[in-house]
Amino acid sequence: MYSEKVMELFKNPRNMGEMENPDGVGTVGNPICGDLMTIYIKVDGDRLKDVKFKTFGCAAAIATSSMITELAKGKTIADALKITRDDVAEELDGLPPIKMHCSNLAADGLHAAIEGYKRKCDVERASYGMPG
Amino acid sequence: MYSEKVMELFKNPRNMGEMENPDGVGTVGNPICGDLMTIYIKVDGDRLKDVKFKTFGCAAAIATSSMITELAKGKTIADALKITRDDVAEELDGLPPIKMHCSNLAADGLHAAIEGYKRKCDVERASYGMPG
Amino acid sequence: MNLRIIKDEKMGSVEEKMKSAKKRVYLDHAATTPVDPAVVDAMLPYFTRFYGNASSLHAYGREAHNAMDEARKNVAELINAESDEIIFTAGGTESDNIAIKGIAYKKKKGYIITSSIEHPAVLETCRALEREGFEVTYLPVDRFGTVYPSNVESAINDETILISIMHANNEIGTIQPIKEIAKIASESGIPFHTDAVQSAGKVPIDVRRMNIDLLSLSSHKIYGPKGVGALYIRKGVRIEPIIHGGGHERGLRSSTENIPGIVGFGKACELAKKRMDKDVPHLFKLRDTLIPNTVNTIEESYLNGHPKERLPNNAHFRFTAIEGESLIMSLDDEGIAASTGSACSSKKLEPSHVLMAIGLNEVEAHGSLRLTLGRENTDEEVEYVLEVLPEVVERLREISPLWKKEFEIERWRKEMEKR
Amino acid sequence: MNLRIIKDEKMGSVEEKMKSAKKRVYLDHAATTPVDPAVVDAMLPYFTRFYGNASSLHAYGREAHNAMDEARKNVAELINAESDEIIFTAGGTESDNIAIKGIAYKKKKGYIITSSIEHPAVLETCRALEREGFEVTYLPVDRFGTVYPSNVESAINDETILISIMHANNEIGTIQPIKEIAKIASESGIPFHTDAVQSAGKVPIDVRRMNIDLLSLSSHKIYGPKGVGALYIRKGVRIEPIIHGGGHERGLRSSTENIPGIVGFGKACELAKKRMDKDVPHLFKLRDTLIPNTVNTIEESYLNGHPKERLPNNAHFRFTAIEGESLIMSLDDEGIAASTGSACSSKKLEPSHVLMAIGLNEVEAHGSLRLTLGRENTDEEVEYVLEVLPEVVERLREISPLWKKEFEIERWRKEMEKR
Ligand SMILES: Cc1ncc(COP(=O)(O)O)c(C=O)c1O
Ligand SMILES: Cc1ncc(COP(=O)(O)O)c(C=O)c1O
Repeated sequence: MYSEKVMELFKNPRNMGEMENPDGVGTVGNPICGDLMTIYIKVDGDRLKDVKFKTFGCAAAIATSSMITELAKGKTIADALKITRDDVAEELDGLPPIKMHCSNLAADGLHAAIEGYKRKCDVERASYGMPG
Repeated sequence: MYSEKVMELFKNPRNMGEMENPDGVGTVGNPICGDLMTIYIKVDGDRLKDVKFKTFGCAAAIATSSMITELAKGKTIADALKITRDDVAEELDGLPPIKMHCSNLAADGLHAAIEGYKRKCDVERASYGMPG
Repeated sequence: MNLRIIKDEKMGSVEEKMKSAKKRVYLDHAATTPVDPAVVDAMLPYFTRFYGNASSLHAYGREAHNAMDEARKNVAELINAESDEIIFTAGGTESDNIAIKGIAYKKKKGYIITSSIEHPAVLETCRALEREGFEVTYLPVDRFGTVYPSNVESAINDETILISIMHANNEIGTIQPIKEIAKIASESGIPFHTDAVQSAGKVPIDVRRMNIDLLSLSSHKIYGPKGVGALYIRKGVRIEPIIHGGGHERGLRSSTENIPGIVGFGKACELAKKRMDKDVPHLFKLRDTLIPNTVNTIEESYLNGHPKERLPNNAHFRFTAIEGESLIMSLDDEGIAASTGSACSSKKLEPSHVLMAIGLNEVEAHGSLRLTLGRENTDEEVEYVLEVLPEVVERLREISPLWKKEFEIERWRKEMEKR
Repeated sequence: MNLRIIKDEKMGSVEEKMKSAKKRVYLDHAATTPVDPAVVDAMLPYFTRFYGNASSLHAYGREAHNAMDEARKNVAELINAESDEIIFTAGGTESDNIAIKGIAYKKKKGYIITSSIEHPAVLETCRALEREGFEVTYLPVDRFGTVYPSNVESAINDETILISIMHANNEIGTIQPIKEIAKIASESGIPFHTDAVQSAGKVPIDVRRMNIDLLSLSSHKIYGPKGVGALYIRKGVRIEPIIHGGGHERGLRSSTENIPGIVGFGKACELAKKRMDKDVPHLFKLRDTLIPNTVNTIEESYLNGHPKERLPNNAHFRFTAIEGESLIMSLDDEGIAASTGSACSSKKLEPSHVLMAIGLNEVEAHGSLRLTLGRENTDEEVEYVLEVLPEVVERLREISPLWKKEFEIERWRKEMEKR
């Protein structure tokens, strides 16, 4: 079902944990649907110096979270904003079709964190059914 | 499906064949339904001196034909008329339910032959759908 | 003679044991086939080792799921379909039911065209739909059992929702011109279903080239296990399920997947495809020894079905003045397993609807014998049958009050015509 | 430790091979069971030796038919029915469909009473019937998953044609008071169907004493092969078939009979009955080690389902702040095969309808784990699970943004209540 990369990151997620004094925090997903993701960023100039996550959800949700932190870390904010859900799925050697929609939220989470950084507030976006 | 007795009489039917100058002949059944039976009798006084048969039909039809000839041979006409379909089936250690109705005609055939003897003519009785 | 001797330690009575120690020649492959040993080998690990439920997330589940994917590919390849156009079912009957009711229930009403010689899985399904308000035409066939494409064409009307014509008949073996029929269906925009249960593995099938929308297969007719089948559903064709539940097989056939059965069926399809070049000529050779030698040796014996457009393994005879069941039982006593027609109707008393449809009368229909060959039959076995069959026919004719009684037979024929 | 080590030469990738060389503990017996080796042995001769079609007249056919009769007797005996009250099907789903649609189509219209926690094979069938114009009431359950007989009684009206309540739930294992419910049905002259797929072989069933009219069984839940099931139909209860064809199984389920499967199922029933005295206490012992040790060891872990009226092999937990699938995948990585609930729904994204029906909210429902034991599980395996499970839960909670975030959880709870 899952690619080896997904399983590897699920078992050994990188950059996992809460961040102390983050510059931006984005929370996306909805635990009612089984996935909730928080992405923390630390910004240095126009670059993401650090990216961390915490995730409630399936193996795919955890792996995509881990992947986004790796993809984003060190990138400029402009470049980080260019990372799409598809990029994440691709980097993971694909996700099962059923997981593409609900569990592949990490790019959204990153974008939300960056928005939070810009607006100087936490941003929370529930994906479906819930007010933002 | 069939008892050993049915199979034995089917394979080695007794009293099989046409009879020369019979005293009575009865034909029952209907080849359209898959069974046609002719019973021949030779009468001596009030006794059935000889009984023979010819049958087109399934193994059960052949076995019941053979059985009726054995049951009837040597009996008085009055006793022979008492032989029922059930007697034949019982002597054969039973017949499959589906065969009880259509293939167990031998008693009817014997009765028809006796009627023929009494009326001095061949008697033919088609069991279903056909005029007598 | 290299006849297979089967010694039987498992069966019940002494009589059975004696019987099974005799020569046994199986000539009823249209009823069912032995499972190929390679198929059993493929299945075995899935009973006790890789026994997971294919829907489960864990390793056991994934093993099962992978095995099913592989099998689906093998089934698809036998008929040149895509894997995702195949759903697994519990057999040919269910495949036919899902295809026909599936289209009917989707369309809710309309008119179905089929033939008068379909297998009961199609015929009885159509009759059930008639009771529910659908209309059905059962097309006639000629004396060889062929459906004319022109008849299909003229039967089509605006309400036609489905055309279902079998690929090859299970009793008399006649192969239908389904490519022509499918072309007509496709040009009219009507889904075309074919029951290929008997033809698969014996006649090449290419659902693309042949324009087929729905096609039924059954595993146990091609040396796979019983209780498994498949339905090919061309991409884009929409049907309603008839079994509801957990949503397996894209919601079209719910129930925990029968992995060992599916694996076996997949293997059987793989073998069928691989062996076709070898098996089919073998069957032709045996059949073309059996047919002429029977009709030339036995007085008043005739071949039923098409002389050329017939399954390579089918020989279907008719013998004047004897009845089929007693013939089967006599052959059985000599160790030869044969049939009067379809297995499911041979215990019934009515004459075969197929034989009536090709124009035989009831008495003729009752005097029929179907011998269907398989890949494991040998020249010697056919020789043995050719030795036994004339004796058996002769013996039964001696018992019969109709043999050489032209007058009697003629009388009954007239009775039948009156009806 | 005496853990079963499975070495795998057949599977694909190196990764798979490595994995399968590890400890594997199968705790998903509610999804499916391994086939008992004695069952495989019983089946084997019917693939390659006694391969006849049970409808055939010849010796091969009679062998098959006799084997089927024997199996039917074994199935009947497991539930104290008569042989001729059993029809064979392709599995539990088909049995449920035949029972429910069979009654509905016979009656043509009317009102059906079932529960909100039935298996999809019952629920989706009822929903399909609703689309066809039948009316259905889905009775609620209490927080342990119990259907109240008094609720059944008050739901009955003059149009009620069927009451269908499962014997034991496949997710949380709660056993229903079906004897009381059946009594109510019987007193009202309404046919009572029960899905006993999960309970058979684990809880005694006596269709006579329990007043059951229709009962569904599935072979692969009791160490028999997949793709076989049975429906018990009490004498005198009339149903319509949903699969039409050659008229097999008294016209109620046409298709060439799956003899090896049926033989295997028969053997599985025989074993189930024979072993019940041994198996059930074994399951109780393992389960009653597993449940208290889990809920006592792991913080914020809870048992779902009934504390007493539950299947001997079912342990169903809920862990705050973690999601079921990731739990399954983590356990799988440690060689433990588990499930979030029913196999068929674990790939779906909606929370289990059963857990919602017992009053959990969506987040709680997502955090569930079903461990279902089997006769071959050992004390050591349970010990191993008790070792691994707390570590896995802890790891996932570390990753979770909800763990120890009462405030967060509370917020979501409120959101859910608003809906
Ligand atoms: C032409 C045809 N269709 C359908 C079937 C039914 O297949 P199954 O017995 O697998 O249900 C058969 C054989 O029985 C058949 O010969
Ligand atoms: C309670 C219940 N009913 C019905 C079924 C369906 O049985 P099958 O998978 O044999 O179709 C299952 C299992 O899947 C079940 O647990």
